[in-house]
Amino acid sequence: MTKRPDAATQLAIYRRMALIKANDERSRKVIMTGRLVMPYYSPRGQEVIPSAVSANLDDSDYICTIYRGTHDMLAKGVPLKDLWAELAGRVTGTCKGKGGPMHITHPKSGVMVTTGIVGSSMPIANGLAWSSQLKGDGRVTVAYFGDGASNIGAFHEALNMASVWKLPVVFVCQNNEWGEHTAYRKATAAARIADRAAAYAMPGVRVDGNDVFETYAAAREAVDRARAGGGPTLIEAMTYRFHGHIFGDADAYMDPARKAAAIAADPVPRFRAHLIAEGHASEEELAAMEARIEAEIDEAVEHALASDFPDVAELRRDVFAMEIA
Amino acid sequence: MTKRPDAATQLAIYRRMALIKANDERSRKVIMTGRLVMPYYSPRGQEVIPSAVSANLDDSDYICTIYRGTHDMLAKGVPLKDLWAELAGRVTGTCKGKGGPMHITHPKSGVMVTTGIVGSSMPIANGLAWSSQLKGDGRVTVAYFGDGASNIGAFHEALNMASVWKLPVVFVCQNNEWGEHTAYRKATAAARIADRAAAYAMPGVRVDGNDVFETYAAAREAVDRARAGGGPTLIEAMTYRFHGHIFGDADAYMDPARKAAAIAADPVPRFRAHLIAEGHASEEELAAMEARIEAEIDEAVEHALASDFPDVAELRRDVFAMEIA
Amino acid sequence: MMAQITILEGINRALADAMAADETVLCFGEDVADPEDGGVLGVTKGLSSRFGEHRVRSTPIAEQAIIGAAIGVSLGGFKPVAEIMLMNFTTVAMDMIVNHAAKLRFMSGGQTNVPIVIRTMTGSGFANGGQHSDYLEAWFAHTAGLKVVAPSNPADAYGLLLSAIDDPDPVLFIENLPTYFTKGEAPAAGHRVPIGKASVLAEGADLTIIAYARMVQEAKAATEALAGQGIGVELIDLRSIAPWDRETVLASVARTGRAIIVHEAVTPFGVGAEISAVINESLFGALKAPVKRLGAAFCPVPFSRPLESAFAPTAATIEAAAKALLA
Amino acid sequence: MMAQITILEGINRALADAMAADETVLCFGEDVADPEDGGVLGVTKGLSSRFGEHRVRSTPIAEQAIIGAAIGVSLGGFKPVAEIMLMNFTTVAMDMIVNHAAKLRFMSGGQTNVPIVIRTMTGSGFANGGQHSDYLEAWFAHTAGLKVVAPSNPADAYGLLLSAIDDPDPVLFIENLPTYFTKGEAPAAGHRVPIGKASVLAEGADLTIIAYARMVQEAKAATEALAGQGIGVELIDLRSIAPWDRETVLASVARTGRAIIVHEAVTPFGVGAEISAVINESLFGALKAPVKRLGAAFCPVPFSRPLESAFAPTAATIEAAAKALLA
Ligand SMILES: Cc1ncc(C[n+]2csc(CCOP(=O)(O)OP(=O)(O)O)c2C)c(N)n1
Ligand SMILES: Cc1ncc(C[n+]2csc(CCOP(=O)(O)OP(=O)(O)O)c2C)c(N)n1
Ligand SMILES: [Mg+2]
Ligand SMILES: [Mg+2]
Repeated sequence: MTKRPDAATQLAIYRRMALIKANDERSRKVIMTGRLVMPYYSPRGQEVIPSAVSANLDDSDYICTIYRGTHDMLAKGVPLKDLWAELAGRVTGTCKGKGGPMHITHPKSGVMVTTGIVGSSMPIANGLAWSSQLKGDGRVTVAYFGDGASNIGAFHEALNMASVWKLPVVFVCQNNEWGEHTAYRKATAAARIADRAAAYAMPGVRVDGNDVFETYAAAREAVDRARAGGGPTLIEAMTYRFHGHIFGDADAYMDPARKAAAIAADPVPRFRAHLIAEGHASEEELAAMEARIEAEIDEAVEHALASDFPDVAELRRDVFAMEIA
Repeated sequence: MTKRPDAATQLAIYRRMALIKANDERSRKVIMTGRLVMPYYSPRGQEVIPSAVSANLDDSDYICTIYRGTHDMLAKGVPLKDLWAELAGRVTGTCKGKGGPMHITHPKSGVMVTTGIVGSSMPIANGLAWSSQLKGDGRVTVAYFGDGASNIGAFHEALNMASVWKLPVVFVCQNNEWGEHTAYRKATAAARIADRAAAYAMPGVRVDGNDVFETYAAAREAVDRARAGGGPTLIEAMTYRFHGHIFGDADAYMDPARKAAAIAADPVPRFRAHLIAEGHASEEELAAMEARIEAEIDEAVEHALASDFPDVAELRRDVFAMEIA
Repeated sequence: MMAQITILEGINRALADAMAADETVLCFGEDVADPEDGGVLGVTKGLSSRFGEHRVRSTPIAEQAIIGAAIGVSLGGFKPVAEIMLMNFTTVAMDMIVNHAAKLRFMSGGQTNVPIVIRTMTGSGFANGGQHSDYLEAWFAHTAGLKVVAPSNPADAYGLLLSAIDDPDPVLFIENLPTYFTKGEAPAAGHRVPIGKASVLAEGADLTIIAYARMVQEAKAATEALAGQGIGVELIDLRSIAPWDRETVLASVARTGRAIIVHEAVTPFGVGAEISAVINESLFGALKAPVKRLGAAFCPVPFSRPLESAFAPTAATIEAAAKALLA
Repeated sequence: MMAQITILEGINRALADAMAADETVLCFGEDVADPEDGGVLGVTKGLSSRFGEHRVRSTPIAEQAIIGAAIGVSLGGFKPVAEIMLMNFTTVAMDMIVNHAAKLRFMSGGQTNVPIVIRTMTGSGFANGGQHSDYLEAWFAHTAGLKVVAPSNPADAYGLLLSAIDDPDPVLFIENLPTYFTKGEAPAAGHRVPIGKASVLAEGADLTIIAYARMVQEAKAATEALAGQGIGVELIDLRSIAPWDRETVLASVARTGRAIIVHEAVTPFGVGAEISAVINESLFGALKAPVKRLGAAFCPVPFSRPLESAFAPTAATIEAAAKALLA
């Protein structure tokens, strides 16, 4: 059950985590220095979850994610250049610059919807999963969402329908203890969101979302179940948001001690140390990997900033299939 | 805990049940004979639930109910004449004829909202309960709704908020096994709706909603808890809908054997027999009570049909406080 | 005489023909499958028996989940026809319809599209009161990325529904409860009515009346009554509300110089306002009388019969408005 | 010079003054209390510390529950001001707003009423993209039983919010994100701006410009530019959208003979259509040019800067439209 993934898989997970962390640091720097203007919802601290989940998915599997979703996207394989160009609003971006950070779409890597509306990833994920069920294509759809989203109606409707229809979908709640400025406990009656799965006769599990192996194992089981026609699973992955809700948020409402503790337990260096300790990689190998990541990000940022903006004629395109006259 | 109510209370409950049953039979007759045209959602078979619940409430307590709600209204004390005049669309009706059967409002008896939108009784009930919490007036609000409504988003949002805020509200789900033409089991992932209460850290109980004592006891406990500041409760009261969803529905989708069994176990004559067997009332006394009810209904129907229709100027009134010019 | 069918049958046939022709077409919503009687009014009767409950699926009462599933399954390559039983229930699914279905093509830069049809029904006249009878088409027409159609007869219902299913973008298909059993000519199998094309039901030189959905019947009766009084009405059944057929409307009003727009939605901020604004912009100085809008009284739909009868335009109020315009 | 405050401060003061004056006034929504920083932008900062968290309450993310609670608590005798953080999130609460808040007075035959205020914020210009920036006021204006206001300066924000709280019916109060920190004269304590009354910001003989919310600032700049070219603009800040001030608008357009309506919502089926239709109906034959509507491009709000800049009307496009009308 809690069988650990092999070394190659562990390294692949770490690569994702390192990429997400580096990309987050770069994002904040690029905004801070004024090179880019965008609303940015840092996923720092939540690297493990999509990295471990995605290790159980392939390109053809689908995800639906949310505004706080660059970690989910990168873990699923959205190319850095296309992503950065979109963040920069350039025509070379995933969405020609028209969607922006909250609406990254990249079907090639299975990122089908990114939504800015709390809760809305889930009902759409059901439909994608239904399409797989109809086609028998064996795909699995993952819906990512936050703890705050577990209190909105769409969560309830989606989980009930997924269970009644036995859809191949995995609901992954990234419980980072905050919904904007409101603490999880102040907004959510349930002690554990995972317990809500019982209301839908669905397996539900809470894992330490900063623990690669726990998260991987839960995802493995859920993905296998979905692929085998066993229906949906709710995974609540406990984590912590290292920064404020949105870039620029002074985060005075966050208990500094709790935050410091979370940062001290940063899962990225922790897992890095584990890989070295277990002999899965050497310090030098990981440093080289990280350097390559930095170089890729460099390249992506430069590519993005050197790209053209879309033409204003784009306002008339993609509203409908036919361009508006 | 399952202490039985005293004889007077039992009789008062029976009076409500008999009234609801007689009123339902009359309603269908009046529509069948073409004396009235209205959408009619029969509550036949569900008499016990609001009768036993209301025995724990007084006039100042609030309820929010739904289109299938004449039983809830009558049990709470809406006067027959005002109700019938509304059903007939007359100016003497509770709502001057402007609301109709799906929107009966009668603040004097605590019927604050009747909604035609599945699930919408619950969020509004929270607000009424919040007003009591703020005023400390000791009132309790009951939100009635169906099994089908337990799958819609408003249910989830309302129950979570009620629990987080410890509102004095009781959610009473009348599980009649049908949501329109769709069977409970086909639409609802949970085996028991009462189990969903756990998702909100709220007490939840399933009772035989055709059993006066079980229903009364559960309502007693929930109402006491709410009045004492202990927060909300979810009660799932199992019952069965004797007729189709709406008057005129051929109900071919309902299993005839299941329906026949439910009708054979009709809770109204059953409780009547119990009252006589226990010596709480004689056959003659109950027959006299029922005759009085029939006479009251006669009077109400005649009053309604003899009343005037509202003036078309009413289209401009009550849209806003100030009449539209 | 051609065979006659009802609007309800026209819709049912379109769904059946579309599902038979294309196995990616799906149909789902509350009670739509045959174990649930093929819908509370039988609009989808027979479909699940013929095509299977995997393609014709009854759902929980959960409109957000219904439209979400429609969007997702369309992203997965299907062409779903989702039913929202009554138009007032779109209010619980507006996020899915407006923030997602309408916008995903644009927000994805054209990478994805949402070829869904949302069938929904409404209309006053059945004593259903304030929460079951609203015409809300103006909301959706005001949303970039959505198309909106509202047929008034069986052949158009059939042909527009097929076009809506063909369409690569989300289409809201509005049905009218009181006229489900209205008869008309049966369409030929596969007949398409293009979205965005109005139909001219009567020609006349004095006045143009623009209507859609049930109001077409009222306008037809008014047109006939006016003809008896020597007043020639050009009657346009708009059929599509977004996009709407400016060419046909403007050409007609350019000839007649007078226009009345009739709908069952409340007048203020309704579809009539847009059409009136465009007519006035396009035919400035060429009109013989102010453009007239006739919509419902500005109030929730009332229950009481005399109030409900006075709520929406009727042949009589249309006739009176026409005469006032010509006076 | 009078003291200057921001629009954000105007709103905060109105809430504080209303709560101080009347203990039945409540304020709630996501993050509104001080432990949550008094809102993500601090609009409600200080209120819970002063009035208590029982009256100023942060809520779960559950807009249906928020508006439901507002309706219910108002039926119980309170005057709640509920916040829906962004206007696009009203889409998940439309049932509560439209089927319930707007209709309960009518459907109850006047027995109950719903004196709630729904504060919500929106606006393009902050790179928030397709789901966070829509102006949807036309939907609500098209709903009988709702009032809709959209102030453009601190004093009006203060005065309209107080009037909205006083009002016995539901009022949607629309705030604009990009102008929260726009300054203007501080209002006197208790200052009320009547709902339904426009304000004339400039007088001029050649042309009337009607705008609201942020578009007033763009229109002001255009008015000044045009004045420099000898063109006299009568600039009307509508302030209230439903009901809107026909008297002021019609009197002005009757004088100038020309009108431009400017809003940030997409043009088709927008508020401009209603105003254009009414002007054309009321001033038929008296206009010197067709009424012009200037709204956003008919697409979702785009993210990319040059696209977002080209999305909504600007001083430049207003100025150009004015000159075209006068040409
Ligand atoms: C329907 C809706 N309501 C409110 C918001 C504003 N909002 C954006 S993010 C957010 C917090 C969500 O918290 P959570 O679900 O825990 O996700 P996290 O941001 O922590 O990843 C809120 C309230 C929204 N986007 N959509
Ligand atoms: C939001 C919404 N969706 C659909 C409907 C149509 N509808 C009316 S009653 C009903 C069934 C409700 O079932 P349940 O909640 O079990 O209540 P019951 O009628 O059995 O009392 C449905 C689907 C509605 N009124 N509102
Ligand atoms: Mg969170
Ligand atoms: Mg039921």
